[in-house]
Amino acid sequence: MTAALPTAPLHTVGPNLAVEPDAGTRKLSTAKAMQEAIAQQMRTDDSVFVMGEDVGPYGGIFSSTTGLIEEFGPTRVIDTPISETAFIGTGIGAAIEGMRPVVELMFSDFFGVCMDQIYNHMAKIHYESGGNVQVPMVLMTATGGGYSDGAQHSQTLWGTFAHLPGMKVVVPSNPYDAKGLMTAAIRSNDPVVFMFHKGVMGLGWMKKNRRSIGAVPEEPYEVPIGKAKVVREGTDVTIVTLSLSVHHSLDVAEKLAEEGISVEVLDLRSLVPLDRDAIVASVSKTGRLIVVDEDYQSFGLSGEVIASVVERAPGLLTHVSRVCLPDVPIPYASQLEYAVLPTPARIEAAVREAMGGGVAS
Amino acid sequence: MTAALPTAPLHTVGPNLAVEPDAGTRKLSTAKAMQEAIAQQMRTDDSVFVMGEDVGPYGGIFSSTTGLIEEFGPTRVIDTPISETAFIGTGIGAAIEGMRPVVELMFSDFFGVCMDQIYNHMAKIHYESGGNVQVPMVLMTATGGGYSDGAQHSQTLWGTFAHLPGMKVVVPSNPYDAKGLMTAAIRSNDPVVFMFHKGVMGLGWMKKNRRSIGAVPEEPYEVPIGKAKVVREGTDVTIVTLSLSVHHSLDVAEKLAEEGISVEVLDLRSLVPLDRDAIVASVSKTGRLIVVDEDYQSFGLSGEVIASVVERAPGLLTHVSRVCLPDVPIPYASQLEYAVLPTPARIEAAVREAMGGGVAS
Amino acid sequence: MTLYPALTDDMRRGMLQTMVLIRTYEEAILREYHADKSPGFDIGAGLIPGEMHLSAGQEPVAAGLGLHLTKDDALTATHRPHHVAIAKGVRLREMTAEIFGRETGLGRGRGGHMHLFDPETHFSCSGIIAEGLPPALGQAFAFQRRGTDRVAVAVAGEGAANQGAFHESLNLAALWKLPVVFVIEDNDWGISVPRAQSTSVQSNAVRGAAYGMPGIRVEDNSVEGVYEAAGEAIARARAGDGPSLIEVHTLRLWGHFEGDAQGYRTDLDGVPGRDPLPTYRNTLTAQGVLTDSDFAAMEASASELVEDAIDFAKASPTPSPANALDYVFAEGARS
Amino acid sequence: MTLYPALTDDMRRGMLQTMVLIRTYEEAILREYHADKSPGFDIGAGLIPGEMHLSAGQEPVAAGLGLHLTKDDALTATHRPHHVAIAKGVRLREMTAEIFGRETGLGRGRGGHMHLFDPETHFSCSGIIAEGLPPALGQAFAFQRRGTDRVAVAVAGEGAANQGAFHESLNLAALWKLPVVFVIEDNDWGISVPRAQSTSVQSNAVRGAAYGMPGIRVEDNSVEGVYEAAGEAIARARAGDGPSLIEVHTLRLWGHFEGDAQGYRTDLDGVPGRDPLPTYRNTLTAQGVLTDSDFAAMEASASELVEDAIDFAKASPTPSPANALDYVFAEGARS
Ligand SMILES: Cc1ncc(C[n+]2csc(CCOP(=O)(O)OP(=O)(O)O)c2C)c(N)n1
Ligand SMILES: Cc1ncc(C[n+]2csc(CCOP(=O)(O)OP(=O)(O)O)c2C)c(N)n1
Ligand SMILES: [Mg+2]
Ligand SMILES: [Mg+2]
Repeated sequence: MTAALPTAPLHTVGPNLAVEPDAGTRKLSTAKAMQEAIAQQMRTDDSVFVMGEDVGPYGGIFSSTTGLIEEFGPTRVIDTPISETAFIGTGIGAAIEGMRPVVELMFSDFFGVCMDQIYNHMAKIHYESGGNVQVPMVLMTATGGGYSDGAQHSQTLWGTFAHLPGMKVVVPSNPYDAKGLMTAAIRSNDPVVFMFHKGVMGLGWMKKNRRSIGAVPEEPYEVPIGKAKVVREGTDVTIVTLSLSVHHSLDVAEKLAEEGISVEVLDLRSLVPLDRDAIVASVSKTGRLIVVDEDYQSFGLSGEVIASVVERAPGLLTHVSRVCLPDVPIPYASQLEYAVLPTPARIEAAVREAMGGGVAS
Repeated sequence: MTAALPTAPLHTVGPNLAVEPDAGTRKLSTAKAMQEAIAQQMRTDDSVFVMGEDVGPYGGIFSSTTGLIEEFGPTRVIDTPISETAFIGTGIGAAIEGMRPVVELMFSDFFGVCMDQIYNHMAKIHYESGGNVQVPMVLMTATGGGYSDGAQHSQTLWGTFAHLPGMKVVVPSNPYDAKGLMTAAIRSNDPVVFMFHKGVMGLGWMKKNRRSIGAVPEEPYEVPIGKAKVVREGTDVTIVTLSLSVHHSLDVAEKLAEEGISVEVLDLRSLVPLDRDAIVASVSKTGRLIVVDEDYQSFGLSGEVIASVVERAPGLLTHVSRVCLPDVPIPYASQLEYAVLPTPARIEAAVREAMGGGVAS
Repeated sequence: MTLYPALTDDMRRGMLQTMVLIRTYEEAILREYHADKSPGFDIGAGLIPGEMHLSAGQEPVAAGLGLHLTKDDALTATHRPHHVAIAKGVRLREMTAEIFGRETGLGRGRGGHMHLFDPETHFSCSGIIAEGLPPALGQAFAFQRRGTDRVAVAVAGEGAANQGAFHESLNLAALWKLPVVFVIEDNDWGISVPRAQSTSVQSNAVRGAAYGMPGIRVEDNSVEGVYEAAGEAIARARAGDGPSLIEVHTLRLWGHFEGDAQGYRTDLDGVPGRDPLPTYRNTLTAQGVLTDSDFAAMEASASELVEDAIDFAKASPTPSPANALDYVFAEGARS
Repeated sequence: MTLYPALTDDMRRGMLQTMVLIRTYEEAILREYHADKSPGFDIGAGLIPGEMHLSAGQEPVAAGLGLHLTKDDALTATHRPHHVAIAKGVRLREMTAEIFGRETGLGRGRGGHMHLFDPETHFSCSGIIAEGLPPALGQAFAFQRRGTDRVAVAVAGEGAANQGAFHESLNLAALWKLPVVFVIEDNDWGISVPRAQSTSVQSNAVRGAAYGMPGIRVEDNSVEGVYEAAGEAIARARAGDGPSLIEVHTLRLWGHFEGDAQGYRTDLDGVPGRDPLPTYRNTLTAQGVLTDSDFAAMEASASELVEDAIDFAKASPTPSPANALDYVFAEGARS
């Protein structure tokens, strides 16, 4: 732990990179795309390092760091004790001194043991210092359920992070966005929370959607933080969603297309900043809005999306509904968990209801 | 610390009490009303005790426990170390064994050092146990700004608590509701988070609204958890709000009444459960909705209120706007803090805009 | 003076019996867990879905503790809870049904293997590292305030001893002289992180001094060592003399969780030779306390209990999706 | 061998000068804070609004530390930060302007007295108990990785030593041999809670052993004792030998915050006699190191610096409400 690194300039953001270049043909899993983004930035910027539980030889419980310690060694890919407050705070202090830590919180569910460092320090120091101190740090964390990991290991909680000001929050749904958003996050001079759903990583040991493997350019590039993306165009109903639910929504959209129902799917990709213009633009076409969110329904993302539309275009909506996780701890038994998750079946029913003109409850 | 208490029956909720009785004429501050509610329950139920930082001889930094140690002694009114995780968890364990702890988290801003005990344990154990284990505990905490206490001591954060399932959340705005909700919270078999704004306590050392002192019945009574209250009837605009913002909204409503603008003010009082029927009922009369919330605007309460209306009655709203704390850490300097707080001036402007038919931005 | 009974041969056989029961149980869960996850391991599939942390190798901690505890004492466990649950006397059928996610389970299928709650034996566990400690303090607090001599035992891994909750809990327990015993299971690993990479001291026992409480380390995964250390500590707690800290050097016989290839693990070769079950069996045999037929009988009764529990679980109804929202609250808004 | 310079008379006078500067500063803030809050104390009113935690009585901790630190070293402080900020060399004008909430302040009026950030001297503080410790580790980490001999000092109160962050930070710093010095200011009180009601041990110095790091307690609020202890610890850190823990028994001369009536405080009578300023002045005078005119000169120069800073603050513009939303992020979404 004593090897010295060359001093890196403070807050470099490196060379300009391509923004959302053509995807090309090379296919990677989301996990591999994240690993590649981190590795490329570590090669070009000595101030970047990775820290967290089991990020070393294990390669990250959800494979976010596989292979990194082999290339960069234990002084730049660092296994920590189970001391989230201490090591996240260590990331903050290192960032204040001009390093660019990529710190992993193994599950977002664990935020409760370390949230003070995250929301009262990482997120507030830049403002409290009147812009004199920057905290260029990435906090990456695994989210989501669907494999019976119980109430303490299945939550997404992005609404909780997005509600608290001072940190950017990105939530990629696929390999291309994961690499581009991770690259942008590491190069950003602001703290960025990078929340990846276990179900989009393309892990060999978990049920996976075919879209968890996709085309990814080899060279470094950025996906802009704060820009949503229409991942399927449609005219009848707008589904605003993110992360694994994007996959389910696309599956439903494809199925219903055969019946002539045209569903537009908007992948938010970022929650902070939230691309409200893109949301309104889509709903302006369809008039019907369904928010699909694996986070708890109340006081979170789904309400914010709906309110943002109504504020900007009061008369616009002819239909609105939510397909979210109801306000219940996530049950263990599959039969119960899949009764509360935003499944394709629930999404499909919501779309049909929207076309029927009624209001989903 | 070794004096033994008589064993109390598990999960007693005591005798039936009056529900929202006539207020009578005796006036108390909100702080005194809370103290009285706690003292009355401690007298009738030996399993009730109070625990927290400076709740003993100091009487609570915001006077929530003044006088209790003098009556009940240090074995039932217990000063703790600065170890929120340990003492909140101690409350949870004691509640599991049938006691009824009233635990104070000095500022809601400190949730980040102890949220795991709160949201993954206090709030989830009942569900995870299939209803076999109850956690009859009250977590009371001070919220809010307006006196230049800076970004780490001025937050309300009720949206953060309300988003996470398994705990009830109440937010009284006045002495009458504070006593009735505290009494209901202590007697509830569910965990209840009791969030009191420093500005409604009627403290001698802080700017106060005249409504922070009001009529309170002497006998124990309950205000039902989950019921909002129309605190002023009106026909033109509905303001849905809570806590200190209720006072500001009423002041604005009174002022504008002289101009013939009729404002209805709905005091939510509880966030979990949220009284959506009361919200829709009021907006059904006025068609115009303004949500006034001192919590951060995005991904929280204000969006949930608006979405809940649109879901239930899509065509209902002719106008909607929010007067909230924008997504910024709370600044120290008064000029800046009062630029972001939901002040009477901002509320008044929003009402005028609503009457003009425009949409507030 | 000893504050607890000296070990008799019956008690020794009893501890071995408990160890056998635990091992038999974990082997059965292992079998059932993997039975229907192939081809291609899918963690969410099968009769037992989700993460599975088994305790094989750590039986001595449970067996040595269990002899001192009554069902009125409390115990909080971790994400690896089965061994201590069994030693605490948690009902095997209902616990197994919970692991199978059935309506007859301890939590009606809502909790799962990391969230076992048994009010009858005051047993609970949590999947968040070290966060099971604070609630144990509260149970001990209630026991103390009611003038009983009941104790609470809080179990955690060596990795958990570097979490803030550990520190806060030991300080508060010592300060208030709560009847708590903290038991650290040092199995050398926190998932893939070896103890030397997580902990700045050789033994967590030394950390007792930071709270003015006795700290002792039991070496060699010795069930009798655990019995002695736990006896002292529990007697001390019952007498009102406050908490103690015990660290046991135990063994993670299998992976961190099922599916863990353990490629990171440098000590694998030595592991089989450190299995505490044959070790203790041989000790008792050598001492003439145990015959082969005694042991065969232990295995037979263990299998019977375990298979009965598994049959019960499998025969139990799964929860109805229609009831997924039940039990969030004990009561609606009271009005 | 001493790893740091032995105290010379100049250095002794220098430490007293620092103590005088701090006391003069805190008395001036006290004066300005209360100047316009009456009639009827209103915490939010006046040129200096909000909570105010002053450090009078704790000057020895700051003065003893300061001599060992350069502006390239880092220091993280608490809600009670002024004394260590001054000893660290934080610009008095900009710090004062921040306390007055002015645009010229360290944080452009956005931070306030509990949130002083000075990149020039690598100084910061936090209002959350013990949460200033982890960032100090990160600063030390950066210093270590860059092969420098710079150190980070993390200051906290004795009440903070029972917070989880304390434990996690000491373990991690020791494990990674980070160049950190942990300084605990034991002023006997955590608001209204006496040390005996918060802490299970007599001295936090014993807690160093829980992390294999040296722990030492400086008694009697001795500035020279702090100098010696800090000298050892900082030299150790600079040499790459890892962190140390120092607890100083100091004195809270005034209330926890301004407006605190201290009705709970049992030790008030003894307080004036324990004021470290006259004590150290008398020591140096008795040793013939200090004349009355030396001291008068110290007071004069301190007043000049302090009043200049206060004048600067008062003359500075208040932030424009129109800019309240600036500085949330360093950059917009990059695209
Ligand atoms: C607060 C928190 N951080 C991280 C985890 C993920 N995690 C689960 S088990 C584990 C290792 C625990 O090691 P130890 O305490 O030694 O227990 P063992 O698994 O060895 O029995 C980790 C890091 C968690 N559950 N909670
Ligand atoms: C996590 C957290 N809990 C509680 C508080 C409220 N609080 C502010 S100062 C203080 C007392 C701190 O005592 P100590 O650490 O001894 O420092 P001192 O005030 O004596 O300098 C408390 C409890 C806080 N700021 N942060
Ligand atoms: Mg372990
Ligand atoms: Mg103190």
